[in-house]
Amino acid sequence: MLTFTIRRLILAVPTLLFISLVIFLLLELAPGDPMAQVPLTVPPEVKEKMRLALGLGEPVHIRFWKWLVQFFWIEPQVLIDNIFGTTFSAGDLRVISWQTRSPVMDIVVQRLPQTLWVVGTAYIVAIVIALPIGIYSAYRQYSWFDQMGTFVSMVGFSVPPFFSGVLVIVIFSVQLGWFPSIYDTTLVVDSWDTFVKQLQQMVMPVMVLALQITAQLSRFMRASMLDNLNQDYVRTARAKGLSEYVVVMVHVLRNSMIPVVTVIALGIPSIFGGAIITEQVFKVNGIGQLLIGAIQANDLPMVQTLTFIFAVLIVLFNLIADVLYGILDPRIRYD
Amino acid sequence: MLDQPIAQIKGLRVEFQTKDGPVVGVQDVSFDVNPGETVCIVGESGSGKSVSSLSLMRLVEFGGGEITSGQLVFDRREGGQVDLGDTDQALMKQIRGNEIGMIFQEPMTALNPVFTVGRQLTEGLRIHKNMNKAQAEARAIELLREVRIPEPERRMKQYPHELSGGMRQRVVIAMAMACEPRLLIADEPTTALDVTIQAEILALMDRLKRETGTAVMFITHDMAVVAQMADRVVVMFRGNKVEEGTVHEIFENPQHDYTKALLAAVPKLGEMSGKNYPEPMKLMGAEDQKIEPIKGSDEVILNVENLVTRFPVKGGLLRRTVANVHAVEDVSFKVFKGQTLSLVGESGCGKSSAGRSILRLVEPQSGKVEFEGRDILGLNQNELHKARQDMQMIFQDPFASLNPQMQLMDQVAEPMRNYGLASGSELQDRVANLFDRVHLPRSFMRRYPHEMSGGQRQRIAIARALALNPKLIVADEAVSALDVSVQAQVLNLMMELQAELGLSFLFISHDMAVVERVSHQVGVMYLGRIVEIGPRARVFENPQHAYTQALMKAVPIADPNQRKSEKDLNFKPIPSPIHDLNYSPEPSQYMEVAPGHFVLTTDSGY
Amino acid sequence: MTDAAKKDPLQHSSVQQEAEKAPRSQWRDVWDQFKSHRGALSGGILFLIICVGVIFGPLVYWNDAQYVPTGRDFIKLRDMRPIYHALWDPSAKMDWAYPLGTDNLGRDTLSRLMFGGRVSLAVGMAAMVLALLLGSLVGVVAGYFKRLDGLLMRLTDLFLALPLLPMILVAAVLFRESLSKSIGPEGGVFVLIVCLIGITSWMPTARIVRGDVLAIKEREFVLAARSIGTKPDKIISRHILPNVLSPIMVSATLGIATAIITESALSFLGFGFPPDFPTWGRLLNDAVDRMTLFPERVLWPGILISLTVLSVNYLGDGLRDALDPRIRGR
Amino acid sequence: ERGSDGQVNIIYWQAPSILNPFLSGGTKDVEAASLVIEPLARYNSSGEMVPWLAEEIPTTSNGGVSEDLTSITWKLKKGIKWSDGSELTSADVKFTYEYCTHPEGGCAQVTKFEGVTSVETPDDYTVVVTFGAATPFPYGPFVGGESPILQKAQFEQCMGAKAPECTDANFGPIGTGPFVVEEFKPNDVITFVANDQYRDASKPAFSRVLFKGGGDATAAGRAVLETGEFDYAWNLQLAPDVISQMEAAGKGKAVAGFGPLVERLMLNNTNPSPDLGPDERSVVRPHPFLSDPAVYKAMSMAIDRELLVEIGYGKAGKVTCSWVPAPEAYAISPEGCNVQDVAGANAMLDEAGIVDTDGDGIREKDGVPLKVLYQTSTNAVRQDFQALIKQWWSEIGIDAELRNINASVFFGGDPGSPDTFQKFYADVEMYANTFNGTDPQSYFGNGLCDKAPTPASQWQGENISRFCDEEFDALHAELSGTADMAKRVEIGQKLNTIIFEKGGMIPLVHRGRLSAHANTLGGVDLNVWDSELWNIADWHRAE
Ligand SMILES: Nc1ncnc2c1ncn2[C@@H]1O[C@H](COP(=O)(O)OP(=O)(O)OP(=O)(O)O)[C@@H](O)[C@H]1O
Ligand SMILES: Nc1ncnc2c1ncn2[C@@H]1O[C@H](COP(=O)(O)OP(=O)(O)OP(=O)(O)O)[C@@H](O)[C@H]1O
Ligand SMILES: [Mg+2]
Ligand SMILES: [Mg+2]
Repeated sequence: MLTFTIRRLILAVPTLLFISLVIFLLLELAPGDPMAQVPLTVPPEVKEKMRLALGLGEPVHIRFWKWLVQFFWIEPQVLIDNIFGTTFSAGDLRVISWQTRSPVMDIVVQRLPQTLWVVGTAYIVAIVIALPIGIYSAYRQYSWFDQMGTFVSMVGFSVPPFFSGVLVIVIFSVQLGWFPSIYDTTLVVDSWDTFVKQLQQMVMPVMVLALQITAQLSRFMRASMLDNLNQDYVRTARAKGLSEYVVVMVHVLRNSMIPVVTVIALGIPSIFGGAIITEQVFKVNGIGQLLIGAIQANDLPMVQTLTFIFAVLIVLFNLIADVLYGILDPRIRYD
Repeated sequence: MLDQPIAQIKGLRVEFQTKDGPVVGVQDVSFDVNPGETVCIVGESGSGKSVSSLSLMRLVEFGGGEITSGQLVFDRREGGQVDLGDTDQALMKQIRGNEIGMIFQEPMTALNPVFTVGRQLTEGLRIHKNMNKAQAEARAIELLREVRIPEPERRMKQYPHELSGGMRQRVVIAMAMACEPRLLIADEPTTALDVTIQAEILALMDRLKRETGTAVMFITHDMAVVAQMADRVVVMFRGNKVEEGTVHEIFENPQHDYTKALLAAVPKLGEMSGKNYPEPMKLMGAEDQKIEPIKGSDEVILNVENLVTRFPVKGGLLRRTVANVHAVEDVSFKVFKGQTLSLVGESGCGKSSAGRSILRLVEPQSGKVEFEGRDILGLNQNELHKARQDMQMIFQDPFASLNPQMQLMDQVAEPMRNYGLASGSELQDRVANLFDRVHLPRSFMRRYPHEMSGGQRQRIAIARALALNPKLIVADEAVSALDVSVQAQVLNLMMELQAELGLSFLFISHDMAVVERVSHQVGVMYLGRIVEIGPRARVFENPQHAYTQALMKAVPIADPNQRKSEKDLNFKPIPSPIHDLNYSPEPSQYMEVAPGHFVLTTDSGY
Repeated sequence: MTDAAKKDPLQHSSVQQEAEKAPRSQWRDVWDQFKSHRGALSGGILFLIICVGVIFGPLVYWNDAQYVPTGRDFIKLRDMRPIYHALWDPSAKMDWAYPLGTDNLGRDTLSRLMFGGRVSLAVGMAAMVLALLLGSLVGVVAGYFKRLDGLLMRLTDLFLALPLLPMILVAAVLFRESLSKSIGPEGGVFVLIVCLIGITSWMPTARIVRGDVLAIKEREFVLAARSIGTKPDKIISRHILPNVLSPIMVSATLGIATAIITESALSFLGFGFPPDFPTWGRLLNDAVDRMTLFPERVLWPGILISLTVLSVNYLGDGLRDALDPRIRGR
Repeated sequence: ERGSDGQVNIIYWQAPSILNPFLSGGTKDVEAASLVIEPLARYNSSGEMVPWLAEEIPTTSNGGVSEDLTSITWKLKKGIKWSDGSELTSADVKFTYEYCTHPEGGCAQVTKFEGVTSVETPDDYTVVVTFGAATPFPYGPFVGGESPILQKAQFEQCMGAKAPECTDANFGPIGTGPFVVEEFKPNDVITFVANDQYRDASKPAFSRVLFKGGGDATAAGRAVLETGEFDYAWNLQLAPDVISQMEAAGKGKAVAGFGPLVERLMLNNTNPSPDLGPDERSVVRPHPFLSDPAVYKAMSMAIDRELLVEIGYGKAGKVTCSWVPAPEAYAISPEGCNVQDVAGANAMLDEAGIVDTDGDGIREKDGVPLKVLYQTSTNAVRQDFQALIKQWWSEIGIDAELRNINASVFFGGDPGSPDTFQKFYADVEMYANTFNGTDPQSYFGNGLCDKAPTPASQWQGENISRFCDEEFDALHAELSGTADMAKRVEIGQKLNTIIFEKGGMIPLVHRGRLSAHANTLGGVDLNVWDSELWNIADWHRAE
């Protein structure tokens, strides 16, 4: 298992380098201009100067190389400096965002908490809801509960968040006035009141996101449970005189969780990737909003860095999912 | 109290609700199980054996079945008799595992793969006997010892897949015995196991029964096992009980036609002694059967010399080969035209690998395979493609070896399509002829594999193998998965084809009785090597190698008078065939003890 | 027990009896099984209705989806409410000629829904088919040919990591002009969008198919096929693909939904069809701002998208069962 | 009293990414920064200049502007303190000039300093700006929200190429304004607290400002008008029915102000045919049919501008046919501008011999069918306009193919993209443009022949229509040399007329800026000539 992990990690390096190159070239090819949001009143010569000041005058390969150095060499130093108070990175140029002229990583670090809070909670909520639904639907296959579950999850799956998001805002903020329609990212949770406030502002985005994730996860859980409910060992467990609860919730569930856990693990990068539309609808201003904003403003270093971090997470969690599989299922041995 | 039966099944009827309306699983089945007695229930697949036993546990309900009438009276340890048919599930929970234990057919799947053996063993104990963890573990270890599992402490922490099939089945037995039930139901506990392991398990159950006085309800379709185990026998046929009697009555004086047919279909070890050539079995219901020995010829069709097949074991960061599985090690034999060479041996000894190596379905390491004078190992892909036309294979599992998504006609036609032998209506005709050949109605051509019984399926596999008019067929456990009656038909079919078409067979099996019936030559394999090879009569009547002798001893005989006891058995676990890269095995050397009868003189590992 | 069984107890007489029945045609079987699946049948019928509605609706319906009333008509005809609105608000502005009302520019909602459905369904199906083809291809090849496995799986990682929007921009730059020259502006955008959605959504299918292929490859019938001289391409097409159909079907049903929604998100961001070219996603999106005033404008496209997804899902369930001979036999 | 009214919440649906307007130039950034850093003089809501950090507005009459119009002398107010307690001096002003004109700095506001040859500081409170040539309007430097004064002490180390490295300074400039940055989360939210060094001891009334960014205009409007979570929402580009429905909730109201922003249809004066090579496409004049006055006039006549205003902008829009509709004096109102005349348009085309010869409902001119590609950026109102105009044009036999392009591509000047508005690979395109301040001279320059974007100029250039007219060029030259206000206005009107009559563009709507504030927010005075938040020091809670 260890060698498997190490081997895959080593393999990941060229993969990621290649991915970063592809992303870079893609962004390079994409039309758009960092000056797009500068008002039309600013004349083109000035824009051209501003472009040069951003380093756009240099050839492509040099910029790619610079980015590589900044991302893989300087940023880790900055990280070390921040943790240990050293000064390795002093004076080195970090990956700088074109929109804000500040280090990209700083903004990412600033954004991450919101995203993790909202998308992460949604993910957890979805898991907490989806698993029981999936389990029960499978256990009572074709019952009305199961049919309802199918129906609701399909609807949940097919309703785009720009609709469901606005819908809950209209209902809960505008009509009922229960929750704020705009997420306050400056809120510091340090007391019961602020905690309640935080909960209130998280309810709606979490609800919208969780609906979609629940829809998919519960389908998965159901299928996996169905696979296992008909296995011979379930009969063995019953023949031992175990209660239905233990049979289903211990024996069957433990086996059914194996594929589901890997699916969950595979979905984790998307937590960090944020939820572009939902974040936008609720003004959560997390990573997803950062990315879409950066794409719209053609802030290439930002887009490149964010997508690349995302790629790293995807590759990493692919690996984690495989390893988890090996851990959860004693039959699987990676040599 | 003593002569009162532990379980009485009266007029049991079980129905299953399916899409096409209710299906009757068993109808009006009645029999008793007395204390300390082993009742064997026999019958072909689908005859309702499992359904009866599951009803007794009230587990049919979880499979969609329903007990629509009848009583299942069970004599509880305390509290007298109850009708299990209408107890609630809460009470059933206390009875299951505690007063009735059950052993299931498939040791590979009957255990939960993700829990340790210890956990699964102690579960029942902790519920029914209110033991704490330590007590339960102590008892579990004791149980493992009772079922003769070596190193029980270590096994407790292992997962099922880390144990061999035999050990797993013992764990299942230990689990069923854990709470000392009054009734033990064993649903085909040995069907999936090797002869040697089967013999051990049967002996073990017999001993446990005698030691604890538990009543046993033993379900099987193997008459030899019945002869070995039963006190009383219940014969079932298509959901009904057709006959009941003591084991001697049944074997010596069967009343019902079905029972008679069943007994006729069982190949008995020793039946062929004195005959030099194999001949088809005499079956009930097939009147105009001609039983003639199949002689074959002396012409060598396949010559295998020093065949070595190894599978690499990869590891390390670079996934280099770190060791090899020595699946086939220096094996030589000859197959004669129109004759059958059988390879026998325990699971994992390399029989299949040898068979596949000959067709180059796995690539052998070295050696020589000469088929009709052509060196098979030297062919390139195109030539090999052509050569395979003359060599075909039939696989063990008739369920797995047919594509579930293809109509039978297409599956049989596929080889001819591949070689462009026929097309259009000619192809249709040839397929139809093949169906005739294997005695399947032509109307089956449009069916799918799942619509066929196992035997019929295996005939399709045979038809497919025959489609190219091969000269040699490698039959890898071609009948192992079949019911006795079906097995007999398939065996007869194979022999018929051999007689008519002059086919040669390389017959791979672990069933000594079957091998005795069909072979001209027999090779006994152990750990990748042939330890003994020679004409069938000699090898069976005069086994020379220690392993062959042990193997012969293990085979149960379908005769209640020839029971075996545990102490006759003497098997060592097979050593690992995995060796590291610089291991070089010594070449096999044989001694010719009689003309054509060779025995391995070098160390075989046994 | 029947007489036949008595005479020949070893024969499976039930099988024998069946054997006398006339051979059934395969498609007949599929249809029979499909019919017996209640959900599938209703899903299928619903889907058919939707398809017929969007394909033939505009041909027989009297209003034109792109027509904007002008002059004095404009004020009169805009913001018309659906006729059922009269049930609770008889004073609302409505007209039987516009059964579902009109939008803020006076375009007829029903005809826009029908017209938009054509586009959405076409995009959804085409993109789904493309994604399935790609996903199955990659999955099968990766699963079957061990040597390509690592490479293809890393490729999957790459595609998972690629951001959709820049890709769309790049594709638009590279291909839009030439495509719209050869197949017209709408056709060009259609091909572009379908390709993009397809290219960015095949990865989950590939992963699942690969896993199944890995398992099926080890089944004996594949070995058997090899021993009877079947070439690898035929092994894949005859033996492996039919057996991974069921996960592919599941991906397909989810794929349609994702494709329809992705298309709407693209229109939303300005990368989609020309603005006067309605699609369900765009209708939904355009109406969100006036959701409280004119709830019907969001509800109808929303309901239609959901219904399509739902019906396709049930349809897929039924088809999967019907195409699997094992289930069909039961 | 300072800080007595608690917190005010402002929402901008575009989030500020930096608080240094010299590095960004985006309106959102300029306006967010205007809470902190201030110019010497500002425009008030009626477009008049008011002294801000300066004592008074220098003019020729008070001697602040030299007679030859080549220098202007500003006197700073005394005793103005930076928020760190140090005093504002003329050195800071001079530094700001140096900062922005540094060749490697990429300053977005460098045009403000166009023509400036030097900035002198005779003493701590005097700044003399010298121009290379006579400058009739010398109020570019240090006037308005785009040209505020930076603190020398803070930005000294951030000149030129180092500018982006000073993240702390760019995110938290020290200023003289009513508020001080407390925390800046780029592209998300800014919190400000009242500046206790602010020159007016009773201001600002609010102690804190929460400045939230992101989302979309609908959500911003909803947050102010419907849920009341926010007090002020900027630039609500929403359809009027949506706005009025939101206002119906009674939590706040929308206010509009009019600058020179005009939504217009640009007519391509060159041939955009894809068959032409990359160096000729949208370069060679004339357009196959748009150059015919009958065609573009008919196109203009077929448009119902009043309806467009009603559909798209409501009270934030006015019918206009002027390129420069504000300041009002420059506006023209050609006859028939506010009425739709489809019949007239048809007659005009018929008369010009542009008729439908092949019976497909589309007219042909010299065999070329009048099919136009009509593009704009993605935006709900613009798409509605497209649909309406397409319909109207179809009634005069002109077929329009619509295309909408993502704004960041459309307005991004990427020479590699075929979809930018500068490339104009279409026959007609619609967008809005404006200019800063009140003097349109350089804006009128956007119609000069040599400002047309070409491959040679990397497709940069403001003459998007590729309009070219000798008379126009001559008049513009005359305008540059004229200081007399009445004369300037007269020339301006002529220029407006030429561009309309000769097919440079079809102005559609004079757009105002529509912002919304809560009923409880007092002191809002919507200003379109400067930062909307220009008078935030006067904002207060109203009952
Ligand atoms: N869950 C079920 N649903 C429908 N029919 C069933 C079910 N289980 C069993 N049956 C039917 O009941 C009959 C008896 O089956 P049973 O499993 O008892 O056979 P068996 O004698 O144990 O066969 P085998 O030797 O193959 O185990 C069969 O015809 C079978 O088709
Ligand atoms: N593809 C393979 N890769 C690695 N090892 C293999 C492979 N196939 C077989 N082996 C190993 O080779 C040995 C011989 O296997 P083989 O299948 O030939 O045994 P067998 O006698 O046919 O057993 P059975 O009766 O169970 O079929 C076993 O140890 C098995 O684990
Ligand atoms: Mg059974
Ligand atoms: Mg084998």
